Order: sequence, then C-alpha cells, then structure tokens
Amino acid sequence: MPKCTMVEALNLALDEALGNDQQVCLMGQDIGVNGGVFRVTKDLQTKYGADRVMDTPLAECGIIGTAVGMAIYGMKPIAEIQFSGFTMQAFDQIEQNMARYRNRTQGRFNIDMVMRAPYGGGIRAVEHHSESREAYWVHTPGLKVVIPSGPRNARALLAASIADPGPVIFYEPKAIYRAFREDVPDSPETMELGKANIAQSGDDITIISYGAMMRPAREAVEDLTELHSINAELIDLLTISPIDTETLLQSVTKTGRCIIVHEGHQTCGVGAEIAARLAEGGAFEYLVAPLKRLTAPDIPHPYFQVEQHFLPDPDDIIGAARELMEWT
Amino acid sequence: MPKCTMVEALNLALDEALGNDQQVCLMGQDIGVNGGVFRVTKDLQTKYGADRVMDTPLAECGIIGTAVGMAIYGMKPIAEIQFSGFTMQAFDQIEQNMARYRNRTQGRFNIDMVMRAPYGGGIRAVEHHSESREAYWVHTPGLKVVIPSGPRNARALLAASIADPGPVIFYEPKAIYRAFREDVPDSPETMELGKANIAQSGDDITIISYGAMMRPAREAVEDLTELHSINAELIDLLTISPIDTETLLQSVTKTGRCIIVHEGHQTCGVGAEIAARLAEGGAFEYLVAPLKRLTAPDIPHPYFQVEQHFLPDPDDIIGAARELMEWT
Amino acid sequence: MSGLEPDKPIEASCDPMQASPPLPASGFNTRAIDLGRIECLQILDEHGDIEEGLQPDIEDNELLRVHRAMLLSRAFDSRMLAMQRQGQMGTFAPNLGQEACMIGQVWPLGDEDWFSPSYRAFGAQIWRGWSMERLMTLWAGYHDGFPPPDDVKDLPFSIVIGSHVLPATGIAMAMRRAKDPHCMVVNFGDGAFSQGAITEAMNFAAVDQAPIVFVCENNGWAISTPLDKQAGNEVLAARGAGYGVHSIRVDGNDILAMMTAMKEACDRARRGEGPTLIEAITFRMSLHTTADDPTVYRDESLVEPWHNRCPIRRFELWLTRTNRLTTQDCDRIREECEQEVLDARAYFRKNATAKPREIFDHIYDTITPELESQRMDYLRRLDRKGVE
Amino acid sequence: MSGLEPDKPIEASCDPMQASPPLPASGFNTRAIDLGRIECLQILDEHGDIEEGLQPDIEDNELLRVHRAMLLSRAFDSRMLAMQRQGQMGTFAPNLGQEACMIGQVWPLGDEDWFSPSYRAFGAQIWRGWSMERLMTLWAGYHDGFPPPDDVKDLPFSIVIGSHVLPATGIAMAMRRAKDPHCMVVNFGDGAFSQGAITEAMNFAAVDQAPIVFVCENNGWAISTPLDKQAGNEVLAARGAGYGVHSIRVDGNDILAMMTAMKEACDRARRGEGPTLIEAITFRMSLHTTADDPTVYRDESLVEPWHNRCPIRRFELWLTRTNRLTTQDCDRIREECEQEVLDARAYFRKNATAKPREIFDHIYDTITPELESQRMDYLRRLDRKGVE
Ligand SMILES: Cc1ncc(C[n+]2csc(CCOP(=O)(O)OP(=O)(O)O)c2C)c(N)n1
Ligand SMILES: Cc1ncc(C[n+]2csc(CCOP(=O)(O)OP(=O)(O)O)c2C)c(N)n1
Ligand SMILES: [Mg+2]
Ligand SMILES: [Mg+2]
Repeated sequence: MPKCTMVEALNLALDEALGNDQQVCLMGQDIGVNGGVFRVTKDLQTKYGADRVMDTPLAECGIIGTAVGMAIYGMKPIAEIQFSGFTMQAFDQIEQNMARYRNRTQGRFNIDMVMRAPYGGGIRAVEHHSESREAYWVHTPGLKVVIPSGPRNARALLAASIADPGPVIFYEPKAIYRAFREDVPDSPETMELGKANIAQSGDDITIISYGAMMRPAREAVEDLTELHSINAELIDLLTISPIDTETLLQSVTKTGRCIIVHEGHQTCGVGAEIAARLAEGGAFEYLVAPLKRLTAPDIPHPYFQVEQHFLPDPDDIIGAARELMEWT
Repeated sequence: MPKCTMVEALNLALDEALGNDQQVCLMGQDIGVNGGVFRVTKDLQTKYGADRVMDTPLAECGIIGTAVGMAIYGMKPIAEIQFSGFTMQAFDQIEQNMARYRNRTQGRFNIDMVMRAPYGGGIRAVEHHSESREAYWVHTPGLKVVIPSGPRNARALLAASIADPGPVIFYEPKAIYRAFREDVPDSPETMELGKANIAQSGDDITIISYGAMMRPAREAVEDLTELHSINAELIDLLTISPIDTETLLQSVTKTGRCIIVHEGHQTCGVGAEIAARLAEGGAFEYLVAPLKRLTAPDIPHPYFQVEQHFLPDPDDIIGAARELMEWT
Repeated sequence: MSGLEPDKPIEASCDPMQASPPLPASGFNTRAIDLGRIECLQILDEHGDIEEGLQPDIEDNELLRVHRAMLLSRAFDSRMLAMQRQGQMGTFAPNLGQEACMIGQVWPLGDEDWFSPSYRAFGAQIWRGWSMERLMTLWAGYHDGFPPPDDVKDLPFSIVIGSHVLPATGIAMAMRRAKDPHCMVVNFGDGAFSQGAITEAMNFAAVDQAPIVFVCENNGWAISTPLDKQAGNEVLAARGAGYGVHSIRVDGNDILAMMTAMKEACDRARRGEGPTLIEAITFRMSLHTTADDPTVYRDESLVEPWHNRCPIRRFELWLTRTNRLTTQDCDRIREECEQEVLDARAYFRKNATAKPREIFDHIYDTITPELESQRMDYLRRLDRKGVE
Repeated sequence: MSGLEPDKPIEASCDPMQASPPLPASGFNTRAIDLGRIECLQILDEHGDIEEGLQPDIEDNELLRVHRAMLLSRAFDSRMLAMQRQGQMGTFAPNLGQEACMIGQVWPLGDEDWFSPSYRAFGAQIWRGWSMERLMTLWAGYHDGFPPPDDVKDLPFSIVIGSHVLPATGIAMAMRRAKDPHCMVVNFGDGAFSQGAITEAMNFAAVDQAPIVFVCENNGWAISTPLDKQAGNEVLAARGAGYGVHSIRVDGNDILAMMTAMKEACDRARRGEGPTLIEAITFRMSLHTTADDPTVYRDESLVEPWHNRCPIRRFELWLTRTNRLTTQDCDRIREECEQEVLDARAYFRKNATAKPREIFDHIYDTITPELESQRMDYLRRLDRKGVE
C-alpha cells in the first residue's frame, strides 16, 4: 500500500468495514456523491449504494438519533458530523441515547455505532469549525473516545472503533488530515482500544499528548534530547476514554515529572483528569516536580488571523520541560 | 424574615429581581400558573403577569435560544429548565450563543441572562432527573456556574447571578430544596461571585465541596473533630466557574492535604480540575499526601431503588481523611 | 491558487445582459398550492352510535380483546395510583381516559412490528407483552423493570420527552433497508411535539419513506400547559402535512376509529408507502403524574365534558347494545382485570429486588479498567454499610 | 400519604357506566380540516414583463436604490471570489443569482427594525449599513469584522446553520413585550430548515404572536444536498402553515415580488398580527463556498436555466423597457459599484490588523482571575515569538 494521508487511511478503513460487514453503513451531510467535505468518504457511495452511504438532511440531532435507532435494529452506523462544533446540536441524542441505551436496557440493546467528526484548529476556518471539546464526551458515562495521531493509527483505530460493540466517538484531528503521509499495511490493521502508545521512551520527564498536538510534542522531544540532553518519554494517548492510566502511572513513577499537552480547553479538560489521576494515584510519591498542563486557554478558538499562536508549540513544551527539570 | 427553605429563598430572590428591574423576566415550562414543578416560581405570574413570567412550549432549545434573543434586546431573562438533565436539549444554544455571543460581537451584545435548573440526585426520581453535569458548563468558555448550598446563600447568589452582566448557569441542589430552613435577612442580600466560603476553619486537612454534598461534608467535618481529633478546613465553592483558586491554594498550602467531594461524575469533573490546579500550582510543594476525590462514579445516576448508596457519604469522607492523615 | 490577475474579478457566470432569448419556460409556478385537507375520523360517537357505513370489519373476538385491554389498563391505572399514595410506588403517570388511544395504536401490530412508547403508555405496553409486574418494578424504581422483555420488539418508554422519536425513526429506516415488511409505531404527546427533534424525525422519515406511524396523543395538556400555549396551530396534524407525512386526525376516545386509522397507517407503512402522522384527540382526565396537582392550574369544568366522552363507556354502550357483551360481562371482566392486577402486585411485592451491586454491570460490554476500580470503591462502600 | 385502605384502588373518576345522558355536544368535529393554500407570488417574469395589475406602488428612486444594491452585491461577490483565489481572503460563500432575495428582504426595514442574516447575505448586510471593508475584514478572518456596526440593529451572521433563528425570535418576543412597533427579519436556507430548532422558533413565534418574518431562501441546495434529499415535502412554506405561521411562496428571483411580499409581511408583524414565513424560490448558481467544487455533485445542466432567470437581468429588462434606466446607466452603475468595491478593498488592505493580544478581552465583562492568568501565559508566548 503506498503512503497515505490520514484522509486516505480513514477512507480505506471505512471501505474495508463496508466491504466486510453488510450491517455497516455510513450517514452524514454531503458524504455521498460529494464524498464528504474533506473527502473522507470519497467514492464509497458509488461502491456501496445510497442506502448504505446516506446523505442525510441538515440536522445533526436527526443524524445521531436515527443512527441510534439503526444500531438498535442491528445495523452498525458510522455517523459523520461535518465539524465537531456541530455535535452540540446532537448533544441530547449522544448523551441520552447513544451513551445510555445499553445501560437503560441492561444490555438488551447495544448501541454499536461510531460518531466520527473532524475536530481541532489549524485550518484557518471560521468560528465553530475549530472546536476541541472531546472532554464533554470523556465526562459522559457510556462512551469511548478515540483520537488518532497519524494515518496508520487512524486506520487501525477506526477499524477498532467500528469493531467495538459499544458507542465510540472518533475525533479526527483535521489539522493533520493531509499534513503527512505514512505507510499503511496492505491488509486490514486494527489496534486495541484503551491502550496508549509510548511514542518515544525516556527517563527524565513524561510528556502526554494526543491528536494533532503529537506533532509539536514530537518536535519538542527531539529538541530536548538533542539540544538540552533531556530524555523525555512521549506518550500518545490514542484512546481518550477510557484513559490508559496504567501506562501513564508507570511512566511518571519512572520520570517523576509530567507535562500534558492538548488542544482542548484547560478547565475540566483531559489534562485535568490526567493530572488528578497522577496526583491521587500511585504516582504521587514519585513526583519530584509539579505537574504541568499546556492546553488551549478557556476561551473560544480565536478567529483565524490570530489562531497561529493560540495553541501550545514546541517551545512551550521545551520551556516547561526545562523548568520542571530544574524544579527542586 | 422567618426561616426559609431553599425553594422559598429562591422564590424571594426572583420576586425581588422582578420587582426591582422591569427588564427581568422569567421563562420556562410550567413556571406560570403552576408556579414551577418545584414551586420555585410560585405566585410570580399572578404578581408580574404572563408576559414577564412566561410559560413556554415544551422545548428547551427554544427556551434558551429565545432567552438569548431577549437578552440581546436588553431584557434580563431568567430561564428555568425543569430538570438539569434536559439542558442537553439546549446544549447548542448554550454553548454556541449564550456562552459566546459576547465574544463574537466583541461586547456589543452582552448576554445578561441566567439559566436556572434543579440538579443532582436524592429525590427518588426516574432516569434523567438526577444529573449532576455542571462540569460541561465549567468546561465551556464564556459561562459562569454557581451552586448554592443553603437557603440563605441561594437567595444571595441568585441575586448576584442576576446582577452579573454575563450568562450564568445557576444549578439548584434539589435534594436540599426543602431539607432545612435558614434565617434569611429582611432586605435583599447579595454575594460576590467567584468567592468560595470557608465554612469551617481547620489546619489538618482541606475538604472542598459544594451544593448538596456540603451536608455530608459538614457532618464528616464535625465527626472528624469530635471523634478523631482531626481539624478539617471545609470550603464551600459556591461559584464553580470561575473557581476561587486563591482560597483553595491558601488552604491547602496550610493543611497539605485535600479531599474534593462532589456529586458530578469523576472523570473530567470539577474535582479533576481542582486537583490539577493544586498539583501544578503553588500548592504542590506543600502537599504531604496524595489528593483525593470522592465523587459519583462514571456511570449514569442509578435507578432510585439503589441510589441511596451511590454518592459519597460522611463515612467515605471520614475514611479518606483518616487515611490521608496517616499517609507518609 | 488560480493564475488570475490580481485585479480581474472572477467572471460572474450569470451576466444579466448577455443571456439571450428564447427563454425557457418559467421556473416559478404562480398557481397557489393547495395544502389539502386533514381528514377527521370518528366511527363511534359519544352516544355509542356508529357512523353510517363506517363500521369496520373487525372480528368480535378482536373487539373483546381490545375491550378487555382497556379495562385492564384502567384497573392497573387506579391500582398504581393507590400504591403510589400508599408509598409503595414511585411517581406514576396515569392514563385515565386515554385507553382507546393507547390500545388502538398497538392493536394492529404483530410480534415483528416495533413500538416505541412515551411514558404514559402502560396499557399499550401490557398489550405488547410487558407483564404488569415488570411495569410495577419499573415505576417502583428498580432497573430490572426497564428493559423490554426479550421477545418484545419495543423500546423502553421515553423519559426525556420526545427523545425517542428519532431512534424510532432510525429503526424504521433500518427496516426499510433490511426489506423487513413490518412497521414501527411511535407515540408522543402534544407537549412533546414542540421538540424540534420530532420534526427532524418526521422529515427524515419522509425523505427516507420509512415504515413508521407517528402517533401524537393530543390530550390537551403538558403538565400545566394547555394546548393554546403549546402550539401556534392547534391542528397538530397539519405539521405532518408540512413535512410530507400523510396526516390525519382521529377521535382518540373512539376505539373503533383508532383501530381503523392505525391499521390503515400500519399497512401503508408495510407496503412501503411511507410514514403517517395520526393526531389522536383525547384528554388527560387525571393528574399529570402523582407529583402533580392539576387543581392549581386547571378548572374542573374543563374536565367535566370528558366524562361522557370516556372511551370505555362509549365502547361498552355499543358492545352491549349490539349484544356483543352484557353489562354483567363487563362487570365480570372488570373484576377479572382487578384480580389480574392484584396478582401482579403480589408477584411484584415478592420478587422486586434492588440490586445495588449491579449498577456498573451494563455500561459497557466489557467493563473498562477505570470503571472497574470505581466499582471496587463502590462495593467497599456497600460492604461497609452492610448492603447486600 | 393519604389514608386510603391498602387494597382499595383510587376511584377512577371516569366510571364508564355511571355517566348519564343527556350528553353534551360532541367533542370531536368530524369535518375535514382544510389546510388552505400557499399563495405564490411573482410580479416580474423572466421576460421582464409585469403581471397584469400587480405592479407595486414603489417610488422610482427606491427601485433604483435596490437595483444598485443588487449590482453592488454582485460586484462584491466576484471581487471576493477573486481575492479568495489569490489567497487574500478566507473561505467565502458567494451569492450569485440570489440578489433579489437578499436585497428584497431587507428593503422594507428601517433603522429600528432588526435583521438576522445567514452567512450568505452580504448584499443585505451592505444594504443594512455594514461597510464592505468590514465584511472583507470578517471573511478574511479578523475578529473586528464580525460585530455589527454600532448603529446597525443586526445580529452577526450565523455560522452554525440555523442557530440564529431562535435568538432572532427571542428579540421579536422582547419587541412585542416592549411595545416596540418594529419587526425582525431572519433568513435561513432550505438546508437550515431541516434543523428542529427552526420549527421550535416558528412555534414560539406563533404562540407569542411575535413580530418576525422568517425568510427561507430555498436555493435548491445545501452544499451537495439537493432539495429532494433534504425535505420530504418540497413546499417548505407548508411547514409554516403547520405551525400557525402565515406562509407564502415568492419568486425569489423577482425583486418586485420580494419587495412586495416582504413589505406586507413586515407590516403585518409591526401591526401585531404575528409572524410570517416567506419561502423564496431561488437557486445557488455558484459554488457553495470557495472550499466547494459543485462539479463533483451536480450537473451543469441544472444550473443552465437559471441564467435566464437571473434577478438582475430581469429587473434591468424592465427598468430599461420602462425608461427608468438606460443600458448605459446600467453599465455606468456597474462600473461605479466595481470602483466602490475596489475602494473598500484598498481600505481593507490598509487597515485590517490582526490583534492577537486582544483575544481574551471580550469573553467576560470583567476578566476572571483564572482567565487573567491564562492570558499572561499566552502573552508571554507572544512576547517570546516577538508577536505584537
Ligand atoms: C425534555 C424534557 N423536558 C421536560 C420534561 C418534563 N416533563 C415530563 S412530562 C412533561 C409534559 C409532557 O406533555 P405531553 O408531551 O403532552 O405528554 P402528556 O404528559 O400529556 O402525556 C414534561 C414537561 C421531560 N421529561 N423531558
Ligand atoms: C449546524 C451546522 N451543520 C453543518 C454545517 C456545515 N454547513 C455549512 S453551510 C451548509 C449548507 C447550508 O445549506 P442552506 O441552509 O440551504 O444554505 P445555503 O448554503 O444554500 O445558502 C452546511 C451543511 C454548519 N455550518 N452548521
Ligand atoms: Mg399532553
Ligand atoms: Mg440552500
């Protein structure tokens, strides 16, 4: 398989799922003839027909609500919300039905579906098109939340999310939809949900991130080694709910220092949860420096002329790491 | 003024607001003739008319959406959502308009409104009637979130929320709507938003809570003193967003130990945020024991036959405090 | 980027003065659009008389089954109210006076059809195969009562008003795709109909031509809110028409009309002819729920006329007049129903068990590590308290 | 708890066999309900001919003002497209062919009336008093362009499709309460109309009799989704009727019809006679936005007939034929408009400034302590990067 962008890798995973399981179907705005506004579903309607790759009316609540019904009936819908900012329109159906139906019916009705949406900033878009509100779903009982960081794990994680018997929120970091290519194996690949990936081992400090922020994090980790002789361990969460606490604890009990980097807002964000788990769990006694979060501040993603300085960058990470290394 | 329940105190605050400011109006389901399903708006329609105390159609999104418009025009709507679980139906209007209009228009349109809703468990209600999802709003830029813990501060905080020029989410712990009475002064009373209250001073350990959980927390604190000679400092947050970090830090730098108690789910909840601030901020070096959260687990509030053991109780708090005191 | 010169605007592809005759036919039709009519169906009037020529072709034993179901619903209703008043039951929503609506809408359904009820639909649930003890378990706050029985194609009832209509529509959409020749019936109230989610559902169903029947039980009230504060147009069926959903109005207190209209709508759906909206006109004669006190907000005089419109009364007038039943039969069935309810209560009292140790068991297919650790903490609390 | 005996059920207050004649008049009316008709208004046809007797009484200078506004909109449109292609502009949504709709709907509004536009409404925004440089600033991604000018009673346009309609309705409800004798006009697309929030808004407005005009610009497409996949009933005006909102259909490419219908609807609203829905039939001739490529999903042949239906062309045919303008005048005005746009661009280029230091300034009236500390961190980042 030639090198793929994330968009191509996701298209591949969807194609494989549609091909392997008659119950899988896709639904969303403009995903059919148009192949999705980011072309993630390109050509799939031609291949699988309009009843399995369905253009829906412009109503997100309607999309998720009917997808829940389809899942109850036994289909496996993969619903696309055109931008994650518009999941707010479907919040009620996500929280009240998608996340809770299984529990409500004591497992009689499993909601085996995936809600996909591009999320995050960095594409010079208008307001409401750059949201990173995965924490809403992480705080919502009954859901799993998955966020890939590159083409290869995007395909494998999407496959795993589709295979998971319950409802999964799959957020795609659109800033890196086409930012780089990766080799993707010829045969279908999957990954276990709930497992973080140690992207780089190190002893001095743990850096935890996910999604598009893995790019500045990687850059920072390289510079830290090369320029500052700091060996950082870089962890890519991949599954944001449930969090692979075990892997995080192991790393931080080893390094004693930790920085959490994400695009979402700070207060009650994913970084807060990770910090709390470290500070109350087995890692507390190993901590030699305060924990540090580098996140979007608690303001709406700014208009695109000024968004380029909004999110943490490699220098922020390097600065924070150096500070923590010097902390006594 | 005789001793009031929280319901009566809230009614009083609303009455005062309607009486003092022609722009204040109330809207919601069954708040008019019926006086609200919990009678918080009792008699107010008779007193102020159906144009200022409005029964709305059964559509939460419609209620918040039109309230935003009224606020833009210059009114000061106080919108009631019958149970906080149904705020999900209005999530889009809350996040996209109520919280963001001010920023979108650079202050040209201030959304001077309050969304009130009873929240939390403990009244033997059916599913979706016991939610404690204040963390959604705490994570949402642009809002303030206020939760009283007794009749007197309920009245003062509601007055302050109405007076605040921006959008405020006011969650009422319905478990204590009528649980106890307090003296409430004759003349209108207000309080500063953003300030936590040190409900009891102590040196050994800090216990942070809010809303209905202040009751078990108070009980625990008494028992800790009397039975275990542990002098806990009890902090009532009152405003959940913004959090009075200063007061929390001061307390924890003094005590070195901290327990956070709330009804909301644990992951990415308010406790996570407080723990994170303590573990990264000025308190880290003073911490002598791990932080501890006592919250609802990450599952939907259970059916009412089994809800009585769902939330942290005084013994949990006492147990945790004693453990932390012994931690070395 | 295209290679355009900086100062040359892109050619407007519609240059006003360039287009040349001959012009095509007008794109705009100036003829007024007739929105059609909403038919209003009543078969059996308040006097127990049948409208000339409208008597439906329904077998007697079906009529008697339906009659019994209405009585059973009413027996359950009053018993549940009593139990609630005695502290043996949680908040309960009575259905007094809406029994024709309730039973009529599920009568045409077979085991392979689906039903998605609102929360006031216990009579229909019993008809569909929910045991009364299960419903008691449910209303008494035990989780075990909530999932539909294994062999019943129902959704659990909806607590969040209106939130079940989209999932019900999704099921119908899936049925069409699966070439499943059955249908879905979903019901909701006049208040619920104010939720935008329901119009989204009607639109999805209409676009998809999904086999679904929307039943709006217009009982005039949503807690304290009367229809005229709820809706700008009190003909709720007109909304369906607006969305391309075949719509009719039915006397919801007339069981024969309900059965007839529902049968027709279900058959339409099964034939692949798309969705129907049935606005059933009825009246909430009793409390909204046991937590409610209607004397605060509505005049008893509004309830008064509905006593004579009682769907059971009307049906029995006709059944007895046409010698399908005697009044003695009616009394006997009423007693039998009462006994059935008491038996269910006995069973419920004996068997309902709170299972506090199971509250984590159904969130995920396989519990997640973080939830497992929270579960352990919780179980320790139960242990400490000595809770089984 | 009441003092009921445990085994006595609560009396069903509607006992079927007890109620006694004489019966009251039937509670159910069996007469079919006529849903009425949707009038369809066209005044100026594609040939530039006026429908007999329909010529509106509008002063010439008003007609010329409107004509100019349509040309200005089109000049702005193509210039913005060019700027976007040259990398000087963010994603932009053109309005080609919808100018009559756009301008016609704001024409009857005075300074004290309100307007809440969708995102494709720049022509109307310019009419309302938004400078073109402000709109350029906005589309180029500067926050400064987004708030309405101080003296303009507009909402900023809506990016989340359909989300502005409820706030607009709330403003109208507030106006009625304030006895403000003006009105609100809100517009949205055929796609937007699938959002349940819009039916909630229509219902709130109808119940409240709020002074609002809903304008649905039915241009046949929502990005790649044609109307027949969007709506089960393609007569979108029928939805308004379903909710008790006075509804009509208008040829949206006919400026005289738009002006006439809008004037009437606004006057109705101002007189306190409640809301109106106007479905304006038009066509999105160009791209959805500059990020879109319609050749992927729609056949050019669908666009073709609309060239001859161009609202500007049609209007100019009539204006010139009736000697209100010469074709030379038209060319001159077109040039003047082009120059105005270029002037705006020059101003925009000179003055648009990114203000990264201000992004925290408008969240709250007074910044909160936690936000202030985040702001400090952020400003340090800017300092480090040497950003002003
Ligand atoms: C989304 C939502 N909002 C509010 C409520 C509270 N509530 C429960 S029943 C009800 C009225 C329902 O009226 P209607 O739909 O007419 O049904 P009816 O009670 O008449 O059967 C309300 C407001 C709720 N359960 N869900
Ligand atoms: C809630 C929401 N969903 C989806 C989108 C993405 N989107 C932007 S414009 C558009 C189509 C709008 O169609 P219509 O309402 O007909 O307006 P038109 O573009 O034709 O003017 C979509 C789907 C959005 N901005 N907001
Ligand atoms: Mg009702
Ligand atoms: Mg459109």
